Amino acid sequence: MTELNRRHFLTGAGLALGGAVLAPSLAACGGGGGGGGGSSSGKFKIGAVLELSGADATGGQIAQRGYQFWVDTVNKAGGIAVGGKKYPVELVVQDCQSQPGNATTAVSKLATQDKVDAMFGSYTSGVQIAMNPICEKYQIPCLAGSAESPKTWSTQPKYAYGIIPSVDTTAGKAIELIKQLGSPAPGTIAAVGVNEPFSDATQKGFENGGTAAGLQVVYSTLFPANADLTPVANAIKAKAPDIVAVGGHDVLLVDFVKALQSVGFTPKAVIEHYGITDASFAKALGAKANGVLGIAVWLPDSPTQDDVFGKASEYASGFHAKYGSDPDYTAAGCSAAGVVLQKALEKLGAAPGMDEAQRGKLNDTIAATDIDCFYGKIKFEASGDHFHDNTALTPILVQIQNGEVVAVGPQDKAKAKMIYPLPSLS
Amino acid sequence: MELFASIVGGLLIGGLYVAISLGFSVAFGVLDVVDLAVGMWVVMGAYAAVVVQDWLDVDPLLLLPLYFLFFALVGAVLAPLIYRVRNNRYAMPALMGLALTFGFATIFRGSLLTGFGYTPRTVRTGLANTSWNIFGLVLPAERVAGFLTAAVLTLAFAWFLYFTRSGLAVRAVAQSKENAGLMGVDVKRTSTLIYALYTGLTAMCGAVMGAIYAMTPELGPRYTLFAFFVVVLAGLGSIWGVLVTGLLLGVLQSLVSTFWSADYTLLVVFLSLFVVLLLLPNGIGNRRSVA
Amino acid sequence: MSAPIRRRKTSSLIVLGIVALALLTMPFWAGSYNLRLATNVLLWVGLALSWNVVCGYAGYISFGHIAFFGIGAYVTAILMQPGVGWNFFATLPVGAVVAAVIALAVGFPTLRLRGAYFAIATWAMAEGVRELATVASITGGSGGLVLPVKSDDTFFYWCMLAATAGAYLVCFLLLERSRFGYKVKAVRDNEPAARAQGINANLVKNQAFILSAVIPAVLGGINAYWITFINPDSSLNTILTDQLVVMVLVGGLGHIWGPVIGGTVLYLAQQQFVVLFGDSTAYIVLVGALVVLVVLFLPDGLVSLLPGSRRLNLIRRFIRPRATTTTGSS
Amino acid sequence: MTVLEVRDVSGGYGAVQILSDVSLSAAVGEVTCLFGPNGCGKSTLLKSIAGALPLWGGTVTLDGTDLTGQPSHKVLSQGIALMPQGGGVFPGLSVKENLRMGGYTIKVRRELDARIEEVLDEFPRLRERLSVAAGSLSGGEQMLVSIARALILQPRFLLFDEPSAGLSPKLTTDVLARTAALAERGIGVLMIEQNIKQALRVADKVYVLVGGRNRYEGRPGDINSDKELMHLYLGVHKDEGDPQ
Amino acid sequence: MDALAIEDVRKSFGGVQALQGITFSVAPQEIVGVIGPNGSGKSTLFNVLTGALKPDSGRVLLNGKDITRWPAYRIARSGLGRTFQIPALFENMTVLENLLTASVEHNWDGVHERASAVIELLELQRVAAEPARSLSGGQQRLLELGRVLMREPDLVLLDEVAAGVHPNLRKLMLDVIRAKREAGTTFLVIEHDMELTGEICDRIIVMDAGEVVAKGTFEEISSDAHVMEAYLGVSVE
Repeated sequence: MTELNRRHFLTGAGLALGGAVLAPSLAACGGGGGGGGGSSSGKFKIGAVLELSGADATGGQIAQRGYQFWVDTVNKAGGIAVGGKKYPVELVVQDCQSQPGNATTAVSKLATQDKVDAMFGSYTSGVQIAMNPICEKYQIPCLAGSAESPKTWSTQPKYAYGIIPSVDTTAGKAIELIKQLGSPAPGTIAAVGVNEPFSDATQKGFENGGTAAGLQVVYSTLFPANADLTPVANAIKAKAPDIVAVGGHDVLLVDFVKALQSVGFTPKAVIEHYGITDASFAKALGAKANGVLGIAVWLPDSPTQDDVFGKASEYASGFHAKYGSDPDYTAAGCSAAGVVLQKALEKLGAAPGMDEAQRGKLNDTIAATDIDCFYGKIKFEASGDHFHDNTALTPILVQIQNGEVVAVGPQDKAKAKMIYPLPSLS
Repeated sequence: MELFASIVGGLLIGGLYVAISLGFSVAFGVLDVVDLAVGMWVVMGAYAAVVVQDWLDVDPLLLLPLYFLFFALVGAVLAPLIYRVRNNRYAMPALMGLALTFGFATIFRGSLLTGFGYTPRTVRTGLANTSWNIFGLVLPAERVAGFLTAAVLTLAFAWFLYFTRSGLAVRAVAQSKENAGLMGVDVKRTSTLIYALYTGLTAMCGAVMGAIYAMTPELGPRYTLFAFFVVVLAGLGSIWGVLVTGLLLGVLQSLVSTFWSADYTLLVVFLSLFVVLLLLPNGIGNRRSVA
Repeated sequence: MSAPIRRRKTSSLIVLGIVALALLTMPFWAGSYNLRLATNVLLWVGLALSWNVVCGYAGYISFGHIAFFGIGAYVTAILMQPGVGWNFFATLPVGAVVAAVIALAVGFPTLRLRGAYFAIATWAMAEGVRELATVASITGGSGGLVLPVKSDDTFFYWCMLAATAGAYLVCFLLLERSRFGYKVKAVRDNEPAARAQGINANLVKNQAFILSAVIPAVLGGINAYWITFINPDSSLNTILTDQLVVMVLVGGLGHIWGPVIGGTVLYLAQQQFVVLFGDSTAYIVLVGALVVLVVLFLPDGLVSLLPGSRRLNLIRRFIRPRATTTTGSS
Repeated sequence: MTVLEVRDVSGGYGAVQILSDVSLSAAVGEVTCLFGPNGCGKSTLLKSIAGALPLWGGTVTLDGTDLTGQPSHKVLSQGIALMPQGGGVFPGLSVKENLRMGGYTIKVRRELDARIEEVLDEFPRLRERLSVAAGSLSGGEQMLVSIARALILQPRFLLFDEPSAGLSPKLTTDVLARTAALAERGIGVLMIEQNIKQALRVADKVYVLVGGRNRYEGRPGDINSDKELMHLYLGVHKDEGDPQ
Repeated sequence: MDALAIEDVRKSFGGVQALQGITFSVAPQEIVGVIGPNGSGKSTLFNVLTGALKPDSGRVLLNGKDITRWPAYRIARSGLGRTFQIPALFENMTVLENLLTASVEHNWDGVHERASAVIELLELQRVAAEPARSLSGGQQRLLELGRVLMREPDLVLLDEVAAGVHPNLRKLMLDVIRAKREAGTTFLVIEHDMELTGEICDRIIVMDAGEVVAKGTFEEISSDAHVMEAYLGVSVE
């Protein structure tokens, strides 16, 4: 019925507005998008809106792998067990081209055309923020395995949940850890970051964390993505802080270390967020990467486990076998989102093809989540600025040591002693 | 000292802006079409170096002439199309020429994104870890190499324009296609030649640029804007203007990010454009304006 | 003048009637997803329409048009923040006025000059506005702003329909049915001659630019409220201007139907491309190729394929180019 | 004797036809003048012969060699040079560079320099101004540059589009005397001239175009007797019709 | 009061004196011809009068009003119409639209009727719906004249309006000009065509090298040796 409507619309619009030239091609295309018919096919349909193209495609694809890996793992085990029967899971992914505007339309399509039972969230916070009200409108619970910006949760979305603690909490705690572990203790910090939502929040987190830890913030700035980093490095050099904290992604982190090196300045510690755990970071910098600090909320050698993936290390090796690379904490967070959903469905005992009322109950069940999984503890805040965000996880301070990512703090999770101060970069 | 370092750093980058804008300016004069793909040629040059670095165990900067040849060839294939559109009797040929190069730019951007994705890439050269300390002034080797490359290319290009037979033809065509044709210049071939030179030159600069800045296909428009900025401020067709404005752009950028915030760089650059357009509507060294 | 023209008029009236009927009844049969698609089509048609005013009619290329869209979005978002709490409809005219003032500030110095200056200045304006939105606190910086949620697709459909239809009507009446249209086109075609007819060319160009700036501001305001979240990347991305350019060129520059057809076809086609190519960016290549093909073979855009156009002449002219050198270099 | 033959040529700009079946012939060693009211297609004809505009129909031959539809540089290599209206110097290039452009088709630098030297001997005034931008010269000097430039290639035919345009009467006489001298040296001159009275003194043969068609062909002495022609199309009033 | 008065107008480009103190006036309903060799400053003078160029010094009075340095559109609105040496049409607009456009700042009432009348008068019916760029040279000149007719200015500047126009159409043009003059319009005419000049001009002003070298009736001018030399190239022997 809906398929028919859609074809009508497209043909009608095509005829009326675009002329007869376009109609056949659109009608033909129209058939391609839908995917298998109604929703009572005995499968849980889970929608996902991701940044598969556009500026944030890299992260979107990482998140997609995390979600897909959970789906594959569950289906290999026969599906989600509800009331003694196992229902397989189907993931319906929509690309939003990294644009929040497209994401809203995509959620609408997943809700009305594909009739999904639940949703997975996007990689970036901006897209997630735009998705939240639409999920709420259709009463579809949405679990986000990334979306680390605090802004996502301060609007108190009723149907959205975040698996990863928002970055303002993790970044601050990491600075505190450096203060505790460093000897002699650092006294000053420079916090810089790219002016884009995630890195902005990271930079603020570093800055506030520094203040909270009793450090003096001697330099604080944001700069545009792809800016010339040398002037920033020069300015930092002039202030000579003990800690340089950088919010950014991917290559920027590499370039920032290079920039510090090229101006001939080596602080006692360099901490960067998101990306140094990726193998490419150590590879790109070689020996210079040694001693660079980072933050993770999960590592493949974390001592956590569950009955879906087994131990964290088993999850990691399975993931590696499938995709040829190690999972980072975002990919794992997305898989964990699947686990949370699975547990809630099992607990609720609802079969696929849920109506609004059932989805409402599912939402309540998710809100009450309190589990330990391969990712660690998951429990969502019920009020405040981190509403529905999982703040139960403690961040891990990691460091590159001889090309490997090693946990150096907090003490109960540390696998090695922190290299401090940093060996000279030049 | 900080001021001095900032200015020197700016000049080093400005050299590259000059080299890019110079080819762009001359190609514009000859073809009468603003090439909106200029930034994409920069980015493509950088990606060519990235490909080389992935495939071969050779320092990507050693193969600069190769990029020149390759992109000059691509340019030579495209130039006749631009020429044809520009000199057809469309309702608005200048506009259509612009649209055509916009189409090229879009194709390039799409191809790079499809081939390499959105992840920024950096050209890694053997110079990356070297810098020289001269009286306390730290000069990163990459930037110095970039500046020297730009300076050599600029000089070579200027030599071509002012001391060769073809260069003379190029300047004549830029002044009057009809009269140059009457002198026996094959205007179409000259257009192709200059476009090919310009694309090759720009791509080479791009490869160097890629060693200094991280590149993504999305950056094409940014470099187009910079080249455009330099050429317009210089005054369309003024080569000396390009020299001055290109270096100025580099210095301005560097000063703002050192003494204010890197976040305001672009804002300041763009505001200064307005001020100049208000005060010197025809650019810093110029005579003619073009539709 | 006579029969064929009248027939063309009648048939286009019939088409217009069908389109109007389809648009007005849509919320009652289309379903919420299709309604969202239609709302987006309307948005893009409206934006393309506005760009067509400055480029197609006035002959100046604006590479910064998306700035006005973003300005409208930000004005609405800022005024609707908790603590400010304006009524949505009250914010739209404010956005329009701000856009108009900025258009005047940019247009006044640059519209005296020829096109390249204007093109670069508008582009610079767009980048400047984006930078400003990224660093200012009132705009929420790069993190953007969240608007109050109103999840009523039909409401936004009507808003967008009203805005785009209104814009279409205003453009049609001003540019095709009034003295103003003649002035704008005269200035585009030959400025000295236009002045000799007593036309104040600078004024006319600024008026056209302001008109074309006000439309996206209103659309931006509606869109911001609809999407509930805006940031510099989504509302001020200069890549979005590119889409407008492509839509107008493909549809037909300087033709009142051009942006309507271009906007509709390209938006829907792009949606289909995304479906067809999944997570590939190959569709960008296709869009580029489309532009190149249109410029080479269909310079007057898709409108020239409509019955009764001068398409054949154009194709013939292309196949047999007569002038190989530029003439009239004066 | 070498003859430039134009047969039934039609042509124009864009969609606008300007020339309809125009024919003429010009010989080396003679000055052939082309008269006609403004807009009658004289310049279009010269540009069409020189290959700067495409021909729509007809043929152009030089000594039987078909030049129809050849691009400018091919026509030039056959020994036909066009001096466009106003001289067509490149204002931004120096005088030296302008002369070099005149010999653009000479690929050997030494040969070109030798030719330039030869021409400079003939126009000594230009020698002092070699490095000056041509645009800063006076109108008369620009015309000299233009003529000198046209001679670099030692053409067999020179097509002049209004050499006297914008020149003072004295300079006009001077320039026209030069063209006559060129013809005496064995170069064929095909010239458009508004300055009919003066042109008639140096002309060996006269064509009149009206509305893009041949209207008159003959010797200069005969044209004076055609009062209607002089009066109506050439704007020479009957009262001052007698040249002698 | 003069329809047009020019008082010591000077204009130079770079170092070149294009107008070296031009002074003359045109009475209402007069047709005055301006002749002179190419480059004598006629077109510069026209551009100064119409506001396309600003004079360095001197005054221009239109119907007694000082219009010196006014922008072109304002001068046009206060009653000056012109044609261009190279026809300056709105080339992507149709012939009809070109005519309508001429009236946008003048008198919009009944504009379509008046445009139809002008089209008929100038025999442009066949091309009325064609874009102006597809017209022949002669038709383009007619259309320029047509625009002037649509605006009904007090003073019309014609720049070689008959060049390239078929003799029959030229006769039509002259008739139109004469009729307009009878109706009260004043004309200033740049012309190479001596016949046309002689036939319709009441007075002739001869320019050479940026100066007025002679003024008078056609007969007076034709017998002036200086003019003969400057314009017709007859040397004085």
